[in-house]
Amino acid sequence: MSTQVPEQVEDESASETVSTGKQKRDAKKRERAERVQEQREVEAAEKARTADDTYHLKVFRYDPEVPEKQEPRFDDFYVPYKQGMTILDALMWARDHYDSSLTFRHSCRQAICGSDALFVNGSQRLGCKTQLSDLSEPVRVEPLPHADVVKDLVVDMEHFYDQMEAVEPYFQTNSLPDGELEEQRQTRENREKVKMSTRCIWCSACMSSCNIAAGDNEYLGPAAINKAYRFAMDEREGEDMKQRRLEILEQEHGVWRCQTQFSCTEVCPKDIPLTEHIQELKREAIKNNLKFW
Amino acid sequence: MSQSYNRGLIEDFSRWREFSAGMWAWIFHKFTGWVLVGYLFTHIAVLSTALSGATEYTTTIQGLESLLIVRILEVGLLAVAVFHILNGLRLLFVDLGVGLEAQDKSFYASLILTGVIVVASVPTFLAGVTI
Amino acid sequence: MAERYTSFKPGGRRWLWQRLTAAFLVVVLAFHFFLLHFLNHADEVTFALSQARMESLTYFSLMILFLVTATFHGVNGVYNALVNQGLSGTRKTAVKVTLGFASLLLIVQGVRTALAWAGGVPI
Amino acid sequence: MYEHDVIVVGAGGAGLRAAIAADEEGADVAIVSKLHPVRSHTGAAEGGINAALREADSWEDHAYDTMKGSDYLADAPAAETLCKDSPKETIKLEHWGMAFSRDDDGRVSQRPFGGLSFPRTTYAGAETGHQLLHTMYEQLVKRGIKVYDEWHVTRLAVSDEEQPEDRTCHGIVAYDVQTGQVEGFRARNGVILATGGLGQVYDHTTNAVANTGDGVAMAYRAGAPMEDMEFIQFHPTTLPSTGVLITEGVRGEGGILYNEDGERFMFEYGYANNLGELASRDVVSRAELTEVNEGRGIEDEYVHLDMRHLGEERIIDRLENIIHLSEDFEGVNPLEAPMPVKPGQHYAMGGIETDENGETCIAGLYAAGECACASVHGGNRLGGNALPELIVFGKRAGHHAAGKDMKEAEITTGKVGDYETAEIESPVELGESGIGEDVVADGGAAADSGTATTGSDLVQRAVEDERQTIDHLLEKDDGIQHAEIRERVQKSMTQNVNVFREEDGLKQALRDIREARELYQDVFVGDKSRTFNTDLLQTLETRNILDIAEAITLGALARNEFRGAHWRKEYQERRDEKWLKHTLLSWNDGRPELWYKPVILEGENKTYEPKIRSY
Ligand SMILES: Cc1cc2nc3c(=O)[nH]c(=O)nc-3n(C[C@H](O)[C@H](O)[C@H](O)COP(=O)(O)OP(=O)(O)OC[C@H]3O[C@@H](n4cnc5c(N)ncnc54)[C@H](O)[C@@H]3O)c2cc1C
Ligand code: HEM
Ligand code: SF4
Ligand code: F3S
Ligand code: FES
Repeated sequence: MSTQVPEQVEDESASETVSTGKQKRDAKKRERAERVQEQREVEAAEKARTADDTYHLKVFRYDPEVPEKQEPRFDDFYVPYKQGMTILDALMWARDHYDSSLTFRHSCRQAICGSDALFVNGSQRLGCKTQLSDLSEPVRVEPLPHADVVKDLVVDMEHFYDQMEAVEPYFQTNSLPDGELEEQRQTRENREKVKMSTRCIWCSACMSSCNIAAGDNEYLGPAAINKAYRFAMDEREGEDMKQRRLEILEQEHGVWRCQTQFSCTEVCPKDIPLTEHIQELKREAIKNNLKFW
Repeated sequence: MSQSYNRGLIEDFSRWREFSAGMWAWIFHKFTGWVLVGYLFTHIAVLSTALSGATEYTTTIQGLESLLIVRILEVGLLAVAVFHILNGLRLLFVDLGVGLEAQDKSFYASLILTGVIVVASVPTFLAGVTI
Repeated sequence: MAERYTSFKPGGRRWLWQRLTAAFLVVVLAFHFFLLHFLNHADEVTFALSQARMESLTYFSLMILFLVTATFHGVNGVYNALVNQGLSGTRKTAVKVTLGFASLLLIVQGVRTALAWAGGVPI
Repeated sequence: MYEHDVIVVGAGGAGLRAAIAADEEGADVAIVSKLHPVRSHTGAAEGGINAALREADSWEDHAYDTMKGSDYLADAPAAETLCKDSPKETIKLEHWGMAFSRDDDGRVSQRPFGGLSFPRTTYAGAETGHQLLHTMYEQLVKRGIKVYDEWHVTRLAVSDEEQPEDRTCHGIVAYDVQTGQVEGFRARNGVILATGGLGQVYDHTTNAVANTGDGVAMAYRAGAPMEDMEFIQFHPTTLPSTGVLITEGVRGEGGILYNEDGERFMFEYGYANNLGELASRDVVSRAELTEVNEGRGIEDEYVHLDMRHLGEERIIDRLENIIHLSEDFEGVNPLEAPMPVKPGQHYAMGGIETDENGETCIAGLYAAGECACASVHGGNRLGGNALPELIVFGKRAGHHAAGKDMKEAEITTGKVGDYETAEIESPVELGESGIGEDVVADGGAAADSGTATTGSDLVQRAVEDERQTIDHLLEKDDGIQHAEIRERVQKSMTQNVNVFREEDGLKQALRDIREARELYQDVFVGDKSRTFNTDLLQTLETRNILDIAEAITLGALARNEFRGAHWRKEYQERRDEKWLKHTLLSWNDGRPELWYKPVILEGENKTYEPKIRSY
């Protein structure tokens, strides 16, 4: 292979046998360097406040245990902007450089784990999927509305999970192929039909945006209904299963509660046409019942 | 759960600023619907003066109709009704799964159309009012 | 399936009726408005005119139907909105009863008025 | 204290499959995970699951590809188990309703993937991992398996016999993120670690923030060796600001890499005169970094991946997803401008040493998934071989832990049989810094289990130790913050133990790690709250990052050859006569101990003779 060897950026590590004495000296040197570094950071923060290429964030703070944070407040952070910076990047920067107690959920940084749905400048968005440059300043970051705040930007997700799990969110069929190496057949069209509904990442943005879900705690909510749609429309489950699924959806607090506000569809980071799915289920339910009249 | 901060009503009431088209449509539809039922009840109440006799009825109605304020309220009622009808149609289409992508546009269209119809009917509605 | 089986819960039925009545109301309400505000101007409304219209069976039954559908649609809409706000338990039952009673009252009063105009059921 | 038959730590693909398997065997099983299951990083996998499903294909071919891909550092019994079980397990996912992409005849689709002799990568769009994770979580809900989510596992409760091979794992200690309580979980039968990757050892990775290698580090400190840690896969096309993966498909479709001067460097500088951009992952990664190091990188950091010439239509048709990724995560519209890309850490081939039943050398302790090393991937993992690993070995570990009779493993664990010990040459002292000072030695055999007689006692002891550690961290008012320590290590690892490795750099990394360890003595947690204290959790994770970084670097420094993903400047060849062996690192009283065990190349029907790995 003709790969070229990279030029090492040389520093004091050139000599191999490092005496402990030298180590100590190095450590001292580094310590000094560190202090200088710290100094620089403070200055940088100061400069950041005044510079153009910083973003001004106003972040909701609350902690039931910390006296100063028991009464919720907004903290200001000035974060130096880098090309491609997202809300999540900015929050992480603020946490690592200004206040290590700034708390928010996050993991994948790529819009797939669904941890970081936040209320940013008045709408539900995924922190990691929202470019700072698309927002006007000051960027207001709050926890999801209509959910109990645990701390700072972290909300209690239990209710959302309960709703998700209330719709028998698992595949059920009575007719599996016999062979353990034989798959069930499914047409491309049918897969296409359920495709969007399978993309949900359980971020709860939709649920948080829905006024009905805010008012009626028992309402299944758009995400759970979508989850049920994913199975009800999957031809592999068969007709009698579909019947059963529709029965679940038809409860008083099922699909009928939806008032087609569309906000769920608008905020869904995975572009799932939630309202459309809910409406289709309402029609399916009606059709299904007309058969029995 | 118990220790978490409850944002309660403050949260709900300040959220309208962040509403999007579909949510406004919902609010307006709700509001207009309620006004309409309210009106339905008053309307029947007023009409039932007919039970006490023909003259009674005619004087009540004409008395009311001659008041500017009533006429203006009627224009308001018209606006409310027209919006409720138009948005109601929009909702019926949404229920049929038609035009979901244009839901925001159809809402704006309902608003504009309501405005136009109401403005156009003002002369008829205010005709013959004695000030 | 031997027995007549239906899983149709009131939620769904009410939802459907809300749509059906809405569709009906579009037509009748438009007609109503048009008739009473554009063809006959508001300030000209008199007992006699109403009486004249009511005496026709078609108009009379249309108006009764109008009343009933509008009442159902409106009251059911209100009830629905309250359920959407998370109304439940005894309060829900209380609201249901009150609304039901109010609608009944409204319809009875409306029908009585219509009868007064028509002077009995027009044949 | 909570008590279950089997405790699974982690709820990614491997953890979920293990729990379901244990449940199938009738065990009372619970999952303890620091993230809610659907948040696990398995969801990020895009490409697919390798499984020999078709008549024209066979598990033997798959095994051959895997062994070759591993550069002959995988153990044949493990690789063959993977390839034999994968079809059944993949179809099982289908039976559980997973939304695979479909062919016209309604069967699941398969596509070609790098290094495979048959298109056997079974996929669900470009979101296979997401579909797999959710399908499996659904099964968990169906079975009503208990999940303790947002419980951060901090240490294992293992008895403290002298030799790790004599020890037994009795349970775990976990920290409830919501309330700040430390609790013990006693496992009557066994503990299965499925904590996933360790990408956070590097500052640029496709891995999640939660992938801090906790399980590997915990097991290591409890005595289970780490195997082949130096083998880290780097992906050549990740977005610079976040590490988000841009699939190989872009180059597959004809995307071109340019340097700052607009040169098509793969050809112009002769990195790969035949295949150009389509050369294997390691070759392209090295080429990109060379460009940057020689001053031809853009902003001294990345190169450009351009696909504009493919035309909007074709891009939207086949690579639509990439437009969104690039816009959302880099703010660049790839239809209008080239995408910035650079190599990023992607996968750890090494991990906790296990056999093909997922068992470690400690009784009652299992591992599966990316945190384990059965050794299926050896020196280099083939794309599409990690997801089958989750379902195959997750299930086996689950069954075994639940007490199912299984075929005796062929792979040995721990220091038995044919192993050799080795000296470590390091410029600095290694391992734990300042034990015996006021920081309670973290992990390891229950620090002093002298009085503990039963399993529960042992777990209780471990809980108390952990409470002390955490109280200590929270009480300290002053010191250095974990973020700074973490950043130093990550930077140094990316600088020195990256795609390119040379002796000086590796030694520098060891020095940096040492320094970081010393700084860690002074670590303090700024946030004093017991509620959702991520500051504290990250401080605990940083400790794991330190141990793992050290292990990776040590293994790399010791391995004087170029094999698979491990490239050494001084040794440009694979040296089979000396290095057909696994690197193992054991934690011995706070110091790492290096040893080796031979690779098993004898399969069921044949022996895999090392050949030159060329494609
Ligand atoms: C971007 C990307 C694309 C990929 N594409 C493919 C592909 O196409 N094909 C393929 O085969 N492979 C692919 N891989 C590799 C594969 O996805 C991973 O190796 C695999 O998903 C790891 O699964 P896991 O179950 O071991 O771990 P994870 O899914 O990472 O799960 C780890 C679990 O452990 C828990 N955990 C961790 N630490 C603790 C702790 N201290 N206490 C409690 N719980 C803890 C976490 O909460 C999480 O639930 C890809 C990887 C990445 C990053
Ligand atoms: C003329 C045509 C009408 C149409 C097309 C129409 C349509 C609708 C529709 C579709 C809804 C259901 C909204 C939903 O559930 O999402 C609704 C609700 C409602 N309607 Fe009508 N309607 C009409 C007339 C009326 C009249 C005359 C009244 C008054 C009596 C009325 C009162 C209501 C009320 C109170 C609601 C409930 C609003 C809420 O959600 O709070 N509507 N209408
Ligand atoms: S439907 Fe969309 S918004 Fe709702 S939870 Fe799923 S991904 Fe999030
Ligand atoms: S926001 Fe709510 S009302 Fe229906 S369309 Fe969406 S669920
Ligand atoms: S961090 Fe995973 S969705 Fe944003």
